[in-house]
Amino acid sequence: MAQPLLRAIDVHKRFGATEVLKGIDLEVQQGEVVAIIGASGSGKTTFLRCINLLEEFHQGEIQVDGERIGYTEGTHRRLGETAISAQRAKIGMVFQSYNLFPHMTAEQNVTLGLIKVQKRPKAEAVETARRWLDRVGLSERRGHYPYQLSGGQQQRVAIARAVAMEPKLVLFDEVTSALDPELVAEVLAVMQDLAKSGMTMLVVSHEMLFVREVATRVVFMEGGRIAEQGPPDALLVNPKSERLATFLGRFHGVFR
Amino acid sequence: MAQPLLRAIDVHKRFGATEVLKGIDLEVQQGEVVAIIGASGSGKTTFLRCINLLEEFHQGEIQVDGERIGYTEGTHRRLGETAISAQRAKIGMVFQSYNLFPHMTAEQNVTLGLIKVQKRPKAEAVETARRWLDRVGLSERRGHYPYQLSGGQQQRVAIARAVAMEPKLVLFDEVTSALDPELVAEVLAVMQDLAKSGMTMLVVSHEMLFVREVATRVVFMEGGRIAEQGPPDALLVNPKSERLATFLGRFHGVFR
Amino acid sequence: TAPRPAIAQTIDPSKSKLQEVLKRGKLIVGTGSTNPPWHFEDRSGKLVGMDIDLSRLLAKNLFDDYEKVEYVIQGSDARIPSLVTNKVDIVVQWMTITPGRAQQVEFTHPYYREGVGLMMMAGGKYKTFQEVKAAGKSAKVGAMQNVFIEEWVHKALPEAGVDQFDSPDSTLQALNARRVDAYLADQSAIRWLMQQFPNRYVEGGYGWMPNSYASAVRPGDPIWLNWVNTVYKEAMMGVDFDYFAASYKKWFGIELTTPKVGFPQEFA
Amino acid sequence: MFEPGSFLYEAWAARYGLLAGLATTARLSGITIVIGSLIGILGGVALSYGPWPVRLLLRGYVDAVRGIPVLVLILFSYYGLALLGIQISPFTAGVVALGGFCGAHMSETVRGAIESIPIGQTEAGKAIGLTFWQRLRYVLLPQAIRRLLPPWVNTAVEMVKGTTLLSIIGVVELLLATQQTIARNYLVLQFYFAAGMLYVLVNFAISQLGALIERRTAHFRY
Amino acid sequence: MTYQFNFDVIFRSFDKMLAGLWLGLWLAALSLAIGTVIGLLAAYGRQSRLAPLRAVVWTYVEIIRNCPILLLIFFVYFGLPELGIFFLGKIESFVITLSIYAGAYLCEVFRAGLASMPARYVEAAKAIGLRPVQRQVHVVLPVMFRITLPALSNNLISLFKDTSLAAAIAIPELTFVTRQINANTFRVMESWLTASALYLVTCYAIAWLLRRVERRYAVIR
Ligand SMILES: Nc1ncnc2c1ncn2[C@@H]1O[C@H](COP(=O)(O)OP(=O)(O)OP(=O)(O)O)[C@@H](O)[C@H]1O
Ligand SMILES: Nc1ncnc2c1ncn2[C@@H]1O[C@H](COP(=O)(O)OP(=O)(O)OP(=O)(O)O)[C@@H](O)[C@H]1O
Ligand SMILES: [Mg+2]
Ligand SMILES: [Mg+2]
Repeated sequence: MAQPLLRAIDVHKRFGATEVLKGIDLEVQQGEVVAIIGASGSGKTTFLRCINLLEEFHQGEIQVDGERIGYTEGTHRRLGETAISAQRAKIGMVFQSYNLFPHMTAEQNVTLGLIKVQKRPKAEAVETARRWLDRVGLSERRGHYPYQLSGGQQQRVAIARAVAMEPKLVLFDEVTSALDPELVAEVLAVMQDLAKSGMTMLVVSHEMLFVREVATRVVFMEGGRIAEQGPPDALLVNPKSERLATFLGRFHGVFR
Repeated sequence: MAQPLLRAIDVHKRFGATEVLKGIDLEVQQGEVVAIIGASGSGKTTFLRCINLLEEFHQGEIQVDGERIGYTEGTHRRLGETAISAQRAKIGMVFQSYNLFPHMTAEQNVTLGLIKVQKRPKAEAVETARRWLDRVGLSERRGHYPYQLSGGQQQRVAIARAVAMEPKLVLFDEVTSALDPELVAEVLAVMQDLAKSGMTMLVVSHEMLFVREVATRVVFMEGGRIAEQGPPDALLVNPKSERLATFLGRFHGVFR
Repeated sequence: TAPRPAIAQTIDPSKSKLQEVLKRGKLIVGTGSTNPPWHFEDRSGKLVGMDIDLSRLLAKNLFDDYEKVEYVIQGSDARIPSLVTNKVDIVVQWMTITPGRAQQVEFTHPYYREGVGLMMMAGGKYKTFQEVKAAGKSAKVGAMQNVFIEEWVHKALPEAGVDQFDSPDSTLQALNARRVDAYLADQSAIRWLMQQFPNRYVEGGYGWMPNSYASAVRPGDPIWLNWVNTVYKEAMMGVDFDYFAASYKKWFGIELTTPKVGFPQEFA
Repeated sequence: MFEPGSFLYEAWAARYGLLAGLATTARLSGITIVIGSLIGILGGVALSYGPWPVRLLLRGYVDAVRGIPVLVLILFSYYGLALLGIQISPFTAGVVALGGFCGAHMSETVRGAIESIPIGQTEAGKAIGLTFWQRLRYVLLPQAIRRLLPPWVNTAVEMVKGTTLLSIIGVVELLLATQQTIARNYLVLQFYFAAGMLYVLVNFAISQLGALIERRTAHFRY
Repeated sequence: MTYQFNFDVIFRSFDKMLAGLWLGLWLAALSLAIGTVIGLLAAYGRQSRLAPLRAVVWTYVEIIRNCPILLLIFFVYFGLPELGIFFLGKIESFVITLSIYAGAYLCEVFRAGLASMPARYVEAAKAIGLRPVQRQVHVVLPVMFRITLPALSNNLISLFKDTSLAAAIAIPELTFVTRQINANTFRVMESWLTASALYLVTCYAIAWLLRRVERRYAVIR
């Protein structure tokens, strides 16, 4: 097996006295789409944020594409701001609340990172941004400001902003839960398209239907640990553990 | 058939030049739970707001319990604010964003209308409020302020506030969409309980699973009109129109 | 501690303010700009008044040029701090001599003896000092702020009410607005106002509470103080008498009598 | 109507003095506002992101300066500094006092504006790999400007009004120039009224300018 | 440093300074109370459907906010009587001036508060059948007051600092007393140091107290 694109080794994270991640081990191969499910508070968001260095963790190690993230050794020596920014640039992240920059048009949202972080010439950045906005079906909206776009459109811009930088790995945190079913469908289509093109993705979601459609592997988190994982059809339809069966309770009749 | 509790006759509503409701006809009998589904922008919220006179409409008529709402005749002579307030008191409304009064405790939120609108003595109002907070499972939280309550608890207080006034009809507008799945379950339980006790409800929701569990009839809105209606099992499982089938697309495999 | 020799500080003349000023080539004077007839701006925007004339006289005696003065305009509050912090060489700003103040600055010879009096609206309730006094408690007197002011008023008008203001024009405005019945002020200022507005006001016809106006310098510099005193004395009694008398006439309307020759009057 | 002693005659006679006073007021306010804004931007950023000793120091400065009447600050910068051997002109002392005062208020304003921007904006900036200064420059400050403008305009107006207090240390700004005129002709009400209207005019112009910039930057919403 | 500090003369008059401070606090509190009423009426006036009323309120707010308060104090105290309009004692006229001044500022505060009042609270109030006046009394005003509390406390503090200007018309508050001590002793440094310490401590105390009130009545929106 090739070197995994993401490797998390025994990651621990505390907020004050409460330990939220209690040792996460996970390997994700190039091209996989891994969905993380679990009850509220089980640590899904926190794990994604650790990968992208939005949170510091206290023990363990995370490697992306073979490179250790955030620290020079152990979890004692944190890297400098500049080095961390450079590492973040290799990982895309899409947030539940989109977090588009409200003072920039869709296109400017996408080009900002290309120009300022990747130092690409303006013309090329605009070209790239247009290509991606095209791909998420927003070529006509590129001059619009976020407030002029619907939720689904905003979320698609956010995806374009993340993937235009051609990150090795894209993290999605409940990207559909602020959306209505039709907007969910829009975003889902874009993500399936990305998945087909071989992009490596880590997706946190509460929407089991969505998870089943998009993921190649499902990881169930429980109390800061990974409790169970496997292909979606196996895991969602025949949960092994009691806890997962309860968790899926409402959907149980659904997945037959 | 008895006189319908709610009767909407050819209701039209414009915002500026765009017509949002293009003639809604709907009758709801005492004790029915009618769910309204439809794409975003199809006019569901606007329709509910017209019933509760939060919006003025431009043509047609709405009757609640046989009484014409909002206007003395046609849509020319709008009633005075006091008369309108009295009519609103007969209709409960629960909002997506709860809209609890932030400067009042749960109990005060519920008693306000009982005391100021229904002019009940304070002691009796408190008594009633406690009974309802009890019924939605919040007897221990009645002294808490909204910011001290979780989303699901806030929404349950909002329901108690609406139903404590014993309205003829309660309107629910996407009352679960700001909640996570576990909180949805809390609110759902309360609503099913209310439905069983014979309360007449009009429920707008995007959650098809929820709709199927709670509604006695489903109404599908499309472009400001009612496109299709029927019992949930029939409508959701075997949609007649193409449009509804597309709308339900994602759930199609689910409801078998 | 060891007993100190009687004359501990032998005075070094080269460290005196006098030398400093001469070397600088101009005199720096602290004064105000809003109190006629002492220091104010005329229509052309030039500072004029009794205090200004004295400053010019000092400059003339230093540099043989009346114009070599730089005025630092300051409020009444600032008179002592600007000396203490060495911002000015001398303050010439209608300063009343009090022993308390003399603990912090050194006063020159006085150049004017002031008293206070009352001024009233020509068509007002009271027209003379006696009427105000007779009115007792019901009369209200306005005055420039000063910690002794109530005491001063009550010396002559034991029952009158007192309102204090922080500038002469506020006080005058209080009289104009009939917020007060009488304006208590320096007699020099009253004379000036009566002259400016011949029919508007009446004077009370009684003055009291004498106090002396002088300039002040930073303490501990006898050479400088002595020099300024020499100029002032010779203005009042000697070579510069004509200049001084002309100023008195101009600002106070007072004709000074020429000092007698013979035995120096000041020691008589 | 135009004889000596009438308001119009006296106002015309005093025009140079009054205009010079107005010019001094304008110059003082201008310099003060510029200095205050610079202090404010640096101070606000440092208050939000600086290491704790810097934050503590700044907090002390901001709170102390905001709790003392401006008049007292002015006396300190003119006489207090002189006691420490620093001799500055009244004008400079005024700039120091008002600039320091303005800076304290602006720092607080800038901090508030920066902190009112949702944390998600910072995180989104981080997520695409922007460095701290890039986030500040391209994400936070452009959004903060909008929230900054109204309080900024308020402070600017306060500064213009605050210059009146410099009359006490002899800066001949508009109020002192007016008082000098009054000392000559005793037209108290008329000249105070005229001066008041001049202040209102200047400040109204500032507010309108602020409103204009606000509209210009209102091309986005949340 | 050549200056010899001497605080004795100041402390001899310390009781007078404290009395001045207390008076200033009262003036500020009273003006805030009256100013709040003016500000509220003005804020509703600016939302009125009557264009002339809106214009009048707008003019009031713009003129008062843009004029140095010292000049306003002079107008009310000296000007109005000369024009034969009004006759009041100095304390009354100062309180009126400061209230009018505060009213203009508070009008803007309340207007912003009303504008940032989420419409959903009003809708919820409508939905339970409250009448227009009841909606204002039981929902809009209480919530608006809580939203604007920080701005109100800032205003109280600056009003308190503005009472120092009452010295101009001979009201014996702290600044006036300090100037009196100056005029007597010429201990300018000492007296202003003492006065500013008193101002600073008082402002801190007010701020601390009001923050507690804010926390007590905080509305998490
Ligand atoms: N900044 C923080 N300070 C303290 N505790 C926190 C913080 N952020 C998260 N937590 C706690 O960490 C735990 C895990 O939170 P996390 O957001 O990762 O859960 P999640 O699985 O994403 O839940 P959800 O499905 O609700 O988004 C929760 O108990 C949460 O309360
Ligand atoms: N105040 C308003 N001014 C102008 N247009 C409005 C206003 N409120 C709603 N609309 C428009 O009316 C249409 C119907 O809106 P409505 O909120 O009723 O839809 P909905 O079916 O509830 O949608 P959703 O599922 O997104 O809540 C939409 O196109 C919307 O943009
Ligand atoms: Mg989460
Ligand atoms: Mg809706």
